[in-house]
Parts: sequence; C-alpha cells; structure tokens
Amino acid sequence: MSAPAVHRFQSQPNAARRSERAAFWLFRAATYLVLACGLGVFGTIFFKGAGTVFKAEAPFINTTFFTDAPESLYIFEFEGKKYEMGDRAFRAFKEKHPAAAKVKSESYVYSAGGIFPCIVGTVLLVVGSMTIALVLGVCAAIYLNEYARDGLFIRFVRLAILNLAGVPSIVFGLFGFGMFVIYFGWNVSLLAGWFTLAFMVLPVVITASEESLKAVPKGFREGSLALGATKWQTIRKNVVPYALPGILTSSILGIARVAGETAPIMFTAAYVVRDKLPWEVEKAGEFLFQGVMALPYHIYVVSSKIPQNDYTERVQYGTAFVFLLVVALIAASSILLRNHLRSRYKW
Amino acid sequence: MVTAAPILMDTPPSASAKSSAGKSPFSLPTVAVPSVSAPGGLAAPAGETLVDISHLDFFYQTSQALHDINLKIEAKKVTAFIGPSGCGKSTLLRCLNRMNDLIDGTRVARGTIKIHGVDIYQPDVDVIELRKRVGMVFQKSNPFPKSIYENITYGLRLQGLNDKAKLDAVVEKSLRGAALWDEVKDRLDSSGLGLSGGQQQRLCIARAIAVEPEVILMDEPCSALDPVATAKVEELIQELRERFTIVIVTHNMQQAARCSDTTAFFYLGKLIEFAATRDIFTNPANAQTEAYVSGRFG
Amino acid sequence: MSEPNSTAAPAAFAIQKRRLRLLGLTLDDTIKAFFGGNAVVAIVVLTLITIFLLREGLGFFAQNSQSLRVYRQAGLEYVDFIRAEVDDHTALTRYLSDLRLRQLTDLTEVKKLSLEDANAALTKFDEFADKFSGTVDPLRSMLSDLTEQATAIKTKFIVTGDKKEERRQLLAEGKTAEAAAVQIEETDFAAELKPLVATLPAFKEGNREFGRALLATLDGAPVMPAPELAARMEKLKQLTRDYVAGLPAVEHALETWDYARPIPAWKAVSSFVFGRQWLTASFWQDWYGVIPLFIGSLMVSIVALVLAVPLGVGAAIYINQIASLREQRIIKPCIEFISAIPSVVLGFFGIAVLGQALRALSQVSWLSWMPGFPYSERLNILTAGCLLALIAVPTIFTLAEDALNNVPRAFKEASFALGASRLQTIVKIIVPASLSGIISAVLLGLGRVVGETMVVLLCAGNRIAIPDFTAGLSVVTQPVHTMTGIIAQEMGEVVRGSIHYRALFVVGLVLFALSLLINYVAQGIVRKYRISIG
Amino acid sequence: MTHYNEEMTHLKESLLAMASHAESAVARAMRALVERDDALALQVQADDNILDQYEIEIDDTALHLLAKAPLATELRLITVAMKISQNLERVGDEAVTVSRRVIDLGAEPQLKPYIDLPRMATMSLEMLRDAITAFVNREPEKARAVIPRDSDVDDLNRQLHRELSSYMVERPTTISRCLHLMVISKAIERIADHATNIAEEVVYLYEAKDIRHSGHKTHETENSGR
Repeated sequence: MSAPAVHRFQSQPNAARRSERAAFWLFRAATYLVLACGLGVFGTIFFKGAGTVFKAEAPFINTTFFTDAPESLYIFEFEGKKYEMGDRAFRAFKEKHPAAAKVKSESYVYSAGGIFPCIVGTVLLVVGSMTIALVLGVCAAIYLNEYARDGLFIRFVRLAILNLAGVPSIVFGLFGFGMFVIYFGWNVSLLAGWFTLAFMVLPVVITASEESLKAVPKGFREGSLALGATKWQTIRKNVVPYALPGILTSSILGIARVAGETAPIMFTAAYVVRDKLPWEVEKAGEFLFQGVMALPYHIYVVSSKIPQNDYTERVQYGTAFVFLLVVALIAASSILLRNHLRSRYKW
Repeated sequence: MVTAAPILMDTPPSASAKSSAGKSPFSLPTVAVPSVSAPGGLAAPAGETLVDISHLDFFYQTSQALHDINLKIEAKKVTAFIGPSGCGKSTLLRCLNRMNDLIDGTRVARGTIKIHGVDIYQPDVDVIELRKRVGMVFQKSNPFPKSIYENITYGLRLQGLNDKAKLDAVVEKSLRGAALWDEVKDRLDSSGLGLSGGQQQRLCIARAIAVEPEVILMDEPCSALDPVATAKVEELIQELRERFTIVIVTHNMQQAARCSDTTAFFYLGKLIEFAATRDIFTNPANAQTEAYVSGRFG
Repeated sequence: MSEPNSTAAPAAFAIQKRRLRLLGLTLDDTIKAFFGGNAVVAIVVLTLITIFLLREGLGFFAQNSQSLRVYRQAGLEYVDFIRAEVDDHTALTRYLSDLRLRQLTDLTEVKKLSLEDANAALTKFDEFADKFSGTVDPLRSMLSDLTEQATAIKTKFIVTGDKKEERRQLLAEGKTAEAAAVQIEETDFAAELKPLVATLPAFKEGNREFGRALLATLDGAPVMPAPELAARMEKLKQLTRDYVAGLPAVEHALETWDYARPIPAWKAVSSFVFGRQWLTASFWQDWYGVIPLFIGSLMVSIVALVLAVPLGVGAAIYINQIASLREQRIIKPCIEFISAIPSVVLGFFGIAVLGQALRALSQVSWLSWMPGFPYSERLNILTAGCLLALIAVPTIFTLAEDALNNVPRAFKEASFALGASRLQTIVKIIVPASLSGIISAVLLGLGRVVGETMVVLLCAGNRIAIPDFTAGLSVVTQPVHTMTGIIAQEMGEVVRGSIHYRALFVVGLVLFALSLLINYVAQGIVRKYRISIG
Repeated sequence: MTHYNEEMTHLKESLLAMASHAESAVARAMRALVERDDALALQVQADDNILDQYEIEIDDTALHLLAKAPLATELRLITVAMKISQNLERVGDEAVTVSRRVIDLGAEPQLKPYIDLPRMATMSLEMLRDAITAFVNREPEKARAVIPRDSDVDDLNRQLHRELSSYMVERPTTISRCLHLMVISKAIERIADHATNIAEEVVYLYEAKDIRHSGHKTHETENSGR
C-alpha cells in the first residue's frame, strides 16, 4: 500500500463498491431511458405539430386550424404559380378565374381547414360523460364511505369496481354498442358515447372520491352528529364540501382518460366526418342522438387512413399536437392542483 | 354578563312551546317541523334524576364492554366518570347520545337508559332529536374548517333557523357562555382552525351549547390541552353546571375532584363505585376505588 | 351566567318525534337508498357488460355449428383434403423457386455473370422446375372442378336459407301472397354429393400417377454448383419423397369421409378456441379461429413486458431507493405524465416515426447480428411492443413504487445495521419483501397492455396469421393482428346479426374474461402479500 | 437496404393500405344498405377522397421508382402496382355509387329483403382480397383462381336483374327502387370485374417471370374448362 489508510473506516475502492455503483448507474439509466422515450414522443409531436398550430407572423397562432372544419387540400399550378388551398377556397378561386376550372389538381383529403368540429365533439363528450360519471361515482363513493357497513354486499361492490377498472376499453365499446346503440336504439350518438365513457371512468372516479372522503377527519362527522344533524345534513354540510376539491382534482385524471380514449367511441359516438356542428339540429331532442366528430378518432382516421406525405403530415401532427396539449394540460393541472390542495387542506 | 340575560330569555322560541306545552312527555308532533328544540335543560330542577341507566350490558361485536351498569345522573350536576383506560367509561358516555350507533357491530344487549323517563333505545326514538338534547364535546377538539361564526350557528342552521339577528344573538350568548367571547369577538369570520388548542376546545363547547341541549357529554375535553387552557375549561364547566347537566369523562383524578359533584369509578366494564365526589376521594367504600384514586394502579 | 328561567313552561322531553315517511322510509333512509343505488351501479354495469356480450355473442356458436355442418354436408371438407395435398405441392414449388433465386444470386454476385448469361445458365434448372411444378396440373384441374361442384351445392343450400329468410321477412311484413310465391327447394345433400364422391376412383388413379411422375422428375434434377445449394437440393428431394409417401393417406381420408357424420356440438366452440384461421367473407368457407389473434395479442404483450418490466421496476427501485429527493420530485410526476399520453397519439407516433426509425435502425449493417434484422415490414410486433411498453411502464412504475414504499422501514434499517451495503439491502431485503407487490404490478401492466386497442390497431401490422415461430427470435419482426385490433377494425363493417358480427363479440368476451382473470390473479397476489407483511 | 428497396416496400405498403381501405369502403356500403344506415353511407362517400389520394401517392412513388431504372421484372411490378391502384380507386367509386343509392333508397320503404346483394358483395370482396394477397405474397396460383369466380358474380347479377325486371312489370310503383337496386347490383358486379383485372395483372406479373421466366408458357390447364 502506497498511501496508508488514515483511519480504520477509511472508505476504499473495492469490487463490491464498484459493482454497486455500476448497478446504480443501470437503474439510473433505466429511469432516464423511460423519461427520454416520453420526452421523445412529446418532443417530436410538439416540434412538428407546432408548425401547423403556430405561424411566423401575428397573431402567431393559426386560428383557422382551430375554427374551421376539415377540408380537402388542393394543390395545383395555375399561370405558372403553385397554389395550395382548401376545398372552399379552391371553388371560390375557380369562380374567380374561369380558366382555372380545368386545371389539373392533386387533392389530399382532410389536409386543409381545421379541427373545430373535433374539438367541439371532444368537449361535448368529455363534459357529458364526466357529469354522469361524477354524479354516479361520487354518490357511490359516499355510500361506500359513509353509509355502508362491511358485509357481503359491499365486498361484491368493491370487487365489481376493481374488476371494472381492469376491463379493456374496447370491451366497453362493444358493450356500449350492444346496449345503447343497438338494444336501446340510440344509434351512434352523443348519449351512447356519454354513457359508455362514463361507465369506463366510473371506477377511477369512485376510487378517487372515496380517497378524498376518507381524508376528511372523523371528528367532523361526530361533531356534526352530536349537534343533532342528520346523517344527510352531516354529509352535505360537513363532509362533501371538504372532500370536493380532492374529488375534483382526482377526477381530472378521469377527464384526461375520457378525452384520450378512442376505442369506446369508435362504434358508439364518433363519426369520421359530419358537416353539421352539434348545435345545428332541427329539433332540440335530436341533440343527444347525433354522432359527433372527436379529436382522438380524427387522429386515428388521419393517421391510418390517409397516406403520409408532406401535405398530409401537417394535419396529422397538428391534430396530434393539439390533442396532446389538451390532455397534457388537463393532466398537468390535476397534478399541480393536487400538490396545491395537499398543502392547503390539512386539518 | 348582564347583556346576555335578555337574550337567554328570548331564545326559547314559541314554536316548541306551542307544540308540546302542557302535554305529556309522550305527545308526538305528527309532522317533522324543523324547529329550535325546546330548551329541555331548563325543565328538570337541580338534583332530580335526569338520566337513569339500569342493568346496561353493551357489546362491541362479541366482546362485552359494559356489564350491568346501574347509574342515576342528577340534573344540573357535574358527574365525572373515572377509571383506567379501556374500562368502558367513554363507551358509556357515548351510549348516552347513541354515538355508538355509528360504530359497526355495537349493541345494547340488555338494560335501559332513560332520560326524563324515556328509554332512548326504543325503536321509535329519533336519534337526531336525542342528540339535539344531549350534546357532546370530544377528546380532540374538532372545530369545522369554517369561520367561528359558522361553527357556532351550524347546529341552529341545521334546524332551519336563518334569522340573522337571532343567530347573532346566539353566537354571542354561546361564546360568552364558553368564555370565549372576549378573545374572538373581533374575528368571528376567521377560521375556527386558527384558534389555539384551548380556544378550539372552548369553541366546540360553545358550539354544543348553542343548540341549548339539556345534557352535555364531555369525553376527556382537556386531555390535549396545556394546564392553563385546562384551567379555563374547568372554570367554564363550573359555570355551565348552573344551566346544564354535565357528564365528563376524565383521566385526571384531580380534575374530577375539582369540578364534579358526583363521581363514578369504572373498572373492566363494571361500575365499581358511584357516590358523591367528596366521598369517593376521601372515603371510598371499595378497595379498588381507593387503590385507583390514591394512584396505586391504572 | 346563572339565569333562572322560570317563565319557560316545563318542556316535554319529546325525542320520539315522527319524521316524514315515504313508503315507510324516512328522508334519511331514502337518501341512503339513493346512494346505495349508485354504488350498485358498479355491479350493474359489470353484469350488463356480461349480459350484452353474451347476448350478442352466444348466437355465434349456433351459427358456427351450422356453418361447420354445411362445410361437411356440401362436400367442402372432402375437397379440402385434396386442396391440402395440392397446397403442399405448391409449397415444394416455392422452395424450388427460392433455390433458383439463390442460384441466380450465386451466379451474378459470386461468379459475376451478367443477368442474361445467368438466366441462360439456369435453363436446365428451369426445365426441371417446370416439370416438377407441372406434375400437379392434372390434379389441380380436378380440384378446380370439385371446388366448383362443392361451391354449387353450398350456394344452393344458402340460397334456400335465404329464400326461407325472405319468406319469413315477408310474412312478418304481412305480405302472405308474396311469401307463398317464394319458391323453396330443399337441398338433398346425398343426391347432390353423388357426382362429387363418384370422382374418387378417378382421383385415386390420378393421384398415383402424380406420385410416380413427381418421383420421376427428381431423377432429372440438375447438379448444383455450390455445396450449400446442393444440400438444399437434397433436402428438396427428401421432402418430395416424404410428400409422395404421404399421398395414400389422403386417399384413405377421402374413402372414409362421410358427409352425414354429425358435427358434435363442442366443435362449434373448439373450432373457435383452437381454430388457427380467422378467415372472413370467403367464397369457400369462413373460419373464425381465435388462435392467430390470441397469439398476436400475446406476442405483442410479451415484447411489451420484456421491455417494460426491467424499465418500470428499475425506475421504481431507482426512484424509491437511490435517487435524491430532488430527482424524485421531478421524475415521479414526469413518469406519471407519460401515462396521460393518449394511446391513439402513441399509435400515430408509431406509424409516423417509430416504425420508420426502427426499420432504419434494423438496416444499419453493424446491427445485423440482431435477430430478425434487417427487416422490411414497418409495422410489426416490435413496433407495437415498444409503444405498449411505454404505456405499461407508468403503470408498473407507480404500483411497484408503492409496493417498495410499503416495505417497513425497520427491514431496511436492520439490514444497514448489519453492515449491508445499499445494493445488498435492495437486492436481498427490499425487493424480496415487495416481490408480490411488484408481480401484481406487472400483472396489472399486462392487463393494460392486453386490453390496449389503438396502438396495436395502428402499429401491429394487421396481418391475420400465426407468426412463423420457426424464425426464432426474429418472429418479433413479423406483423400480426390482435384481439382488440380485430374488433376495432371489423366492427364498423360487419352487418349486425351476421356470424362475423357475433364472432367479434365472442372475441370481446374472451378479452373480458381474460381481463377479469388477470385482475383476479393480481388481487390474489396483493392479498397474500398484505398478510405476509402485516 | 438501399433507398430503392425502401421505396419499393413503401409502394407495397401503400397498396395494401389502399386495398384494405377499398375493402372497408365496400363492406361499409353494404352494411349501410342492409341496415338502412344513411350516416354510414355518407361516411363512405366522405372517405372516397382517401382512395384518390392513395392513387396519387402510389403513382408518385411508382414514377419515382421507374425513373431509377430497375430490372425488367421490377419494371413490370411497378406498372402492375399502378394498374392495381387504378382498379382499387374504381372499387372505391363503386362503393360510393352504392352508398349514394343507399341514401336514395333510405327515403322509401324496403322493397324486398336483401339477400343476393350482400352475397354478391361478399364474393367480390373475397376476390379482391385474394387478388391483392396474391400480389403481395407472389402467388400467381391464387390470382389465377380468382378469375373464374367473376362469372359467379355475373350470374348473380343477371339473375337479380331478371327478378327486378319482373317486379317492375308487376308493380310500377316500385320502379325507382328497383332501378336503384339494379345500379347497386351492377356496381358490385363491377367490383368483381376490378378484382378480376387485378388478378389478371398479378398473373401476368408473376407467370411471365419467376421460375418460368421464358414467359411463353402460361397455365391454361386449370381454367381451360370455363
């Protein structure tokens, strides 16, 4: 030994230490690989999609992409210049320049215009299904946490919730198709989609709500009951209000899931294209019984049904970008809100 | 305290008086009218038996927690339950306003608890009404995360009282009653959670007396408080005994000695001795009691 | 505060107040019942799912049984014996054409001949190959005739069925006269089949001749220039001899075949559960066998888990045991965030980026030692598996981290106190203590992966066939179709009530049962684990 | 692999995607007919552009590839691919025709239960699929087996025409509906024709070269009877 140890516990490099360090690096690599993959997906879509959504000059946002319906894109050469325009613009152009009527053009379906109807459809689907899911889920959680006494029935309910959480979304789609679309005769409609999606997120909402209800201290209930409040008064005035922020936060995760699912709405609520916007119905009663366009289904259509090339890529990445942004915002807000509320609601 | 007097006189609203005045205790209003309950606490004169427990057996699931309890609690007196942990004193206390109903698998197997001669475990008894008459203060102070004002008015609002002037009056009266008025009168709208531990507990007491119960059950109200706060609460109990029948569970024998009129000593689910406090502490009839109060076990 | 309240009347202690009752329930009871009703929804939904999947799906088995019966009675089964024989010959021919390609490559690349010269050099080979493939022609024309006959019988039967249906519909609409006008001709299978079966002697004759001819052509096999090619030629010869030796078995099968033999009821189920073909809208015979789809789902899931388990568990261990507090705070939400990426976006990413990138990677020359590299199918098991892994990682990570968290601190401290290093503590104490939790995390991840639809629909390649497992590990570069994918793809196109439609519901049932099973096993493990710790 | 090979794979992938899309269009059009689902029919029409687009895409790729002067066999493969894509595009047009008529029919009560039409469609679809599979998997035998099946579809079409004609004579009120159905039947028959065209292209492609590179010998044996 050239340099003598200073004391008995002096740490010395040895094989065990080296292998430990190597193993830790391996674990670290696994973690960062996962992060890198996630980042890769986000990055690619953000980078490429930003080109569609943003533009160089003011107002910097491609507003038509958010306010127009999808259209076919026409590419043609006219009087030596190359034009790219959507279906409506092309028709107007042809009226203005009669000579252009005969020009040979290439068309790319869904590649022009925007995704407004899809956004509207997704919002409608999310709002409706989450309303149903929240009502059912919160009520069920209140029962489970406040009223239920342990017994066979409750064990059944809990088992059902657990199993429901594991059922693949496509099976929910099939079920919704079999029950709402065919048996109830609702056809492909908002209503069918609402219920299918609501049942799908029900376990998430119930579990989340129960957790929040559990977090409300027992003293609140006892204190209220000792003052002569009925059970219902206690729950309404002294339990649910304090659990509500928690319930809502966790439910946002459910919203992200509802907004992101494609399989359940494929046969229950989504149309590939629909010219009319949801509110353009003749009778108010028809509102619930109309199919809608939806962002996830639109992505499915534009990514699988139309070929990849420079022109179609714009709408593909743009839609994915907007969709991812929406879902990411929902998810991020839930995480932030959770952290915020955690520090605020302590008793 | 002079200001409080007329308010006190005002509080019993005419509604309850109309429905039950002059009738037998068993007269039943046929419809549930949300009303401020009758200030029953003022009905029974001091020294009369208010709560009559006889041959009470009580079970948690299969284990028996109380064995053949016989006890008469007098009106407008402070009764203390003492005994080592797990002796059943808290259980008995919670039986008095049926808070044990909230726990799964509990049941009264035998015996009766009568308040004003009414067996409170009869099926036709409305638990909610019972709890309005028999208030409770818990071991751990549990103010609701609302403003002080809302904490106090919670019980009355439940009964449908929304008259702002009346509520204001009750808040002041209750807070004064709980000796808290001077400390919080300027911040009634701030959260009850912002008070100190002792203040919180007194807030809970104020909340309990706001609904004008007849009996106040206190489950170790001072166990989480420092000596100064404890002293204040004890002082409060002394004041409250003039208007309410108080049953207090305590670990602290000095406390029982200081503020109770009668004391019951429990051991292993049985009532060992029940007598005037002075007798229990100076001349216990039972050897176990003597051992406990002189600190030899427990 | 002593205020004698003498003015108040002695109040009654009226605690027996009667509350408003509705159908014998108080308001509170009603509210409780309402909430209880909502809790029941979970059970109701689960029951409804079962009911509706069964309602739409169960009819499949009756229809499938009928379809199998027709397959036999119309003689399709009979013809398929011969078809199998011809197909086997075609496989040999394909082997031969592969040999030609190899030889051509050998000639052009090793011997540097021009394409024309190389082709010229192969004249002898081509003559042999022509002869070899030509031997089957008589048989093939016979097969073609028989096919037509069998199809005709089947068509006739189906037309009869259709007419019956038409009459039923007309009657339902109340058009009795028109219904009576529909002419129905019952199919007499025995009579119809007579000419078909009568060809047996001719077939036997032709078959023997075919065997002889085939063996005879082998003598004219050209000599191969390279030893490797010669070995292949020998293998072809051997295969051919085996093939010819197997020909009498076909004749025997044809002789003993009986159209009237009933199809046992379990066949309708077993042909689905063990069926190796999912063939729909076929002019010949539809097959609804779940095996190719099941294997597709399984392969994709396996690849996903192989990637996701080390990453997910490794990340969980890192975050829970090794990482600094700051890393934990940043990384945990980030990984949870990944689970928020909608699967359809991942699927799109697979189509647009990953499929391409992986293929390009496979074509890098110094990676060619990897199994299956290079490959040309952009969308395959590997692409889908990689993306599914990304879906499974957050699930596995979160649950595994919980499991690690639940290991009592005392275990860890005791281990450190005995002088164990951090790695030793992790490997010997913490991971074993949380193993069942980790296993159930993996199982739930599996559940997530098996049930995933959009990624496999977009990225698995959608080829309905059992992948070729003889290719070894490179099987992961083949395209497959999955159970979830097939439902999503075909549900929108099938006519309600048809056998195909019902078959899709049965696939849904299988998925449903599978998810329940996985859940059940995972829960079982979790329960056991709680006992062992607590 | 070279860039050329990559483009070749891309060409095949596009063809497969296009074929599956064409198939799906026909299947959906038929479902719309049987279930009288106007919305679905509209979807089929809306999706038709997609096929046009694939055709452009395939033509583009093919032209690129042709410019790179590959071997003779591959030249043929590329031209065949272009022809197949043309045929597929027509199949899509026929699906649109069907769906248009479906919408017209939806306004009137159902004339008769649809039995022959779905069967015709199934047969045509199967032919289409076999032809494409044959192309991708290099199986000329399979392609050749497709060609005779066209006559079955023709037969059905003729039979249906006769039936509908008699309907029209009997009850003139049904004429418009019968005409719609006739058009649909014709459209399906055309789909089978396109499938046959594709199959013929495939046979030409692989029979003309491969083991039998000489190209003069074609197998007439199995279909000679027809």
